[in-house]
Amino acid sequence: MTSMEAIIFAIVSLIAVVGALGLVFAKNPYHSALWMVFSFVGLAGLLALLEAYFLTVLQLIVYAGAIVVMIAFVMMTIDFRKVGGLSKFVPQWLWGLIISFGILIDLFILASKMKIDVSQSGKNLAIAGSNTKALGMELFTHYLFPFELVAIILLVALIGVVVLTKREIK
Amino acid sequence: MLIYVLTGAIKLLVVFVLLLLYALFMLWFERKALGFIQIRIGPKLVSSGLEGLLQPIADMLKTLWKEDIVPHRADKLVFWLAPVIGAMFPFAAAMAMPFGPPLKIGGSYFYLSVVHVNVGILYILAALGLTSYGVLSAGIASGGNKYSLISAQREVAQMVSYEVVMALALLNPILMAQSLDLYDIVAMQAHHLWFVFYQPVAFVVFLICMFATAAIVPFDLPEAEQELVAGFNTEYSAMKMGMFPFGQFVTILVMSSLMVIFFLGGWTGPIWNGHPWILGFIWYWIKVFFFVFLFIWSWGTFPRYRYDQLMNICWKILLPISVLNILWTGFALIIHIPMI
Amino acid sequence: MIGIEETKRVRINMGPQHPATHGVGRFILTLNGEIIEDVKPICGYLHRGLEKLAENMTYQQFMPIVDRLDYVASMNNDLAYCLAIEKLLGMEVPERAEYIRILIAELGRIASHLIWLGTMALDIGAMTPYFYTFRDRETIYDMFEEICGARLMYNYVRMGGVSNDITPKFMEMLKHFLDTFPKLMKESDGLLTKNRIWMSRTKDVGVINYDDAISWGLSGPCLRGSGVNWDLRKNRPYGIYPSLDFDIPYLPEGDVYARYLVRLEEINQSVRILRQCVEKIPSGGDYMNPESPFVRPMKKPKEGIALKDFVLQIRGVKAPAGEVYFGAENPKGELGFYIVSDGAGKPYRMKIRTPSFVHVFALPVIVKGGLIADIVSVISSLDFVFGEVDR
Amino acid sequence: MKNDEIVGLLKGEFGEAVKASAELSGDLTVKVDLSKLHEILQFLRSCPSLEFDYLPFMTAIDYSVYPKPKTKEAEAKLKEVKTKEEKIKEDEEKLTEAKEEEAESLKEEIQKLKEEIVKAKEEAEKLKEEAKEEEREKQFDVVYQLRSIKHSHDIRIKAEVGEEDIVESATDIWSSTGCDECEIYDMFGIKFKNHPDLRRILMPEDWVGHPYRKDYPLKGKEGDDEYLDTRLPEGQLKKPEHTRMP
Repeated sequence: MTSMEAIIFAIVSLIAVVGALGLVFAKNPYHSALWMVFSFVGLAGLLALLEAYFLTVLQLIVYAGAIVVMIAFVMMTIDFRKVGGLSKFVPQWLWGLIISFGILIDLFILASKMKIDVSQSGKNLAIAGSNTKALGMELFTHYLFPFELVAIILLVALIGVVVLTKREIK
Repeated sequence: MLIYVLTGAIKLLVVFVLLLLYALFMLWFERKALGFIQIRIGPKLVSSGLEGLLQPIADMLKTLWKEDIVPHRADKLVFWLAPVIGAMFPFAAAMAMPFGPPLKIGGSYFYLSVVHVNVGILYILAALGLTSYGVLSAGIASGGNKYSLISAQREVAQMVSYEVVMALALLNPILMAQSLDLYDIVAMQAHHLWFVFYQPVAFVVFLICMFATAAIVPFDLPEAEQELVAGFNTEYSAMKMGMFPFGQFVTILVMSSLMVIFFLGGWTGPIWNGHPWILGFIWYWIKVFFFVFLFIWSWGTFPRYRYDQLMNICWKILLPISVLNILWTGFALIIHIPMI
Repeated sequence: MIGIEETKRVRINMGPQHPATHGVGRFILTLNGEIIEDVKPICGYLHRGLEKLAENMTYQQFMPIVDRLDYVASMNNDLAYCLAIEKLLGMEVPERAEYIRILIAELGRIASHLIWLGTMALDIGAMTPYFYTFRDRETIYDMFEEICGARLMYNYVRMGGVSNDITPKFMEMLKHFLDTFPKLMKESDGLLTKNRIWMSRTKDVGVINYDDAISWGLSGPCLRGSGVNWDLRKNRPYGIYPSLDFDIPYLPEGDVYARYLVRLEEINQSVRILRQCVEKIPSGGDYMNPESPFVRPMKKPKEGIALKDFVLQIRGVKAPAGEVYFGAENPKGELGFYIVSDGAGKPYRMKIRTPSFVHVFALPVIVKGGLIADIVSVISSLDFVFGEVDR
Repeated sequence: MKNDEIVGLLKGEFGEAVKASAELSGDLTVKVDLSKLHEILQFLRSCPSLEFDYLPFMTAIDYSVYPKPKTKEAEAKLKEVKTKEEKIKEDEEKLTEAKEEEAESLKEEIQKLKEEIVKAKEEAEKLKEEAKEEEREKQFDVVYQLRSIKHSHDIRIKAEVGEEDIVESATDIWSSTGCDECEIYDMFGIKFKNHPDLRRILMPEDWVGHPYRKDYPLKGKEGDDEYLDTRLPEGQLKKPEHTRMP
């Protein structure tokens, strides 16, 4: 890891962490969504550092470009004041705290036990110039069954949502 | 390493200035072309010798000096951020857009784009997809203006829907070229026919998506003046409002160049294919500007679609067609239908 | 939590400053998503109390104010008012004046329909036809300027004739216009009529059926767009219309597209009427009934005339006591004047029946269930002018 | 259908409620009783041989200052009688002081005047009876202009309405009366029953008075300035001069 990469890593990870913190602490739901996009851009940066460009761009297109937009879209159809007045989310803070602490400790243990060699990043994937092809090969040969399974589950969920929300317009 | 950073910075600066100049030029060109279509003259008083070419500069100065009004109920930060986002991401997309054929210096190539990544097209799509945050934020931050809110809703639905179809349409040339690199795709077409002849359906689908993504008539629903006053622009004034069209013009340029690269052979021409280099450059820009003009042409010709019709076109017509088209392309590639 | 049943209706205040309400109209829309559930028209922003004004003015003093009713078809307003007064007083109009009146009325109809076509195209998003129609409208206004000097508020038609004779130059311009206009009209026609987007925006949008159209009191092209074959020029003929050969277009669909086609065909029929008038118009003769009580005795200054003129100015022409209703077929629909006279020089009560006023209040029933974009096309297809709505 | 046939049909159906009918410059006008107005309108709409399906307009007329020439004449005659009676009194006063020659001529004059007074009184009473036709019980007329698109004939229905009366709305017969009734309510203050949305449409909602009534002031009224003073923000134009004539 060169010094240049270290600096970039610091910036990018800062973006991701600040974005995540902003997402949690912002009071306005739409601000939260924007912080989320910010955080996702940071995550995409991390992926880019690993030279996984395909995943980088996918992160931007799918998460930042589509999913958060859909969240914001839902936000427009509901009343902000009503959401602010909701008290039902508040009693669950204890569980949230416990689970996130557990995950944090877990991650620390993982990081200390497994020595991740960052200097080797991207090298094993970037075999034939573009790792897109390698990724595709892996998905459609080795992991074909789970891949198709996930696709079917998503399709079922999609149809379910359509059926549940469809109303006849009088 | 340093040289990469330095060339990158210089390229960034040059492209940024070029895009600004292009946007100013478009302001003039749009009005002149529309004027020509609508039997009127268009701007002519500023720099009368140059057919009012300096009008956009005067307009920009005027816009800078206008009072900047922020509504009392507006979400100040997001309200300020929205035009920046709306103008920034198209510029970001243009960073990966080739400004001409690659220059061969010695053994290596010098690429005329700021970044050259092997997933260039995906990068451009991602940046264009993030552009919708500009309109979305403008709509939400406008202090409860319902016109802005409806406009933002329309923009989001339109962008999300049409991006899917656009990506599906672009998948066909990608499958044929087996690369996500813009330069590879052009190189592929240099040896074969242009992809428009192999993929006429994808070409038409992309053409429609092009108008929808740039939100130009007949798909300019987010800022439908007659229905939503000015949509997301309603509460904006001065330079903040001026930044949205800047973003839109750059989007138009990026979409046109994508169109040319993916379906019309980029800098290859019917004759003198890329030799000498400058000819390829000229071919490329002629094609790009034809499509830029096409945007304005359609603006002067078509009425506007309705919101539900727009969605119907996307999900009920274009999506099935493009999925079937992809199936056909994959099938044809597997059984090796020979390329000419 | 937020249930599906609790979806809120959005209320939008459209106007009075809105590009698509054609003036200072204001509509309060109740939306469910983008679907319109209710429209409440609110008017009165341009209310000038014309009917009250008329009660305090002599008949000829009110004449210029009539121009301000439907300010894009002032000639037709003048004609309708003069015909109502002539019906009240039982006056005769010389033949040449009758032809001149038909000429300018039909030109006014074309001009009004042209401005409607341009604004409707603009409302649906097509910018270009607006400029094409304004070019043609400009030539018509040039002609009006040639005959009376004014371009918007003419006050040209007078009780008993017209204010001055038409010039040979006007006839030349008219003939040139009749030669070129149908060809120029094809430009906008070609841009819109068969355009798929245009058709999808206008077909099956804003439908009002035969019975509803009659019950809601629509008139003019809107009524004929619902399949009612009713035109006051044919059914309650006035002027020299009975001697002219023209058709009344009507279509049964009742949607925006039908109204659009009816108006386009009306333009063609007007051109047809104009051609006949140009052929038939007598070359000489009075343009004003010399025995009209409204004529000021100006030509031979002799004793007593100054007094007569003064009396005419102050007291007006004493109309016989009684009441009269006259409705004329204006570009926008039936413009009627209901005048109650008590035998003085001023009307005791004047009710102005304007087509736009009725159309505005028929809007909710036409547009209900449509989308936001539909209300724009329906408003432009109903073609109201707020000078007429608020009076 | 001919005009007299329509009137005959109406009179046959409603009898006394149809008060009068006349043809004014070619338009058939029928005056009906207010209590039967809605029924008559319904009959006009539904009767298959009449079928008045189209309503060009409806309006109201304020008849409070409509000139009554015969009443005026009668009043003038009575005034004449009064002046003559006064003159007789004067003459009689003179008579007590006058000389014989003058007295005779005065007596003759008194006799003459008395005869004239008797004559004038008779005439005045005659005129008064005639003028009763002009007298109206109620202030307003509601006017419905009807038209049949199918049979192509017109009719005008009028009914007298007082300020206190509530007219039954015709919106269930012709939808287009909705806006006209609103306008009448706005401009004349006549109220309508069963109207779906009766509101002021041309004047502001908080407007006082009904402008098309004949007693409505033409040039602003007292209190306009106070109204504006309370409505305008402070520091603005306190007494707008244009609202009232000096």
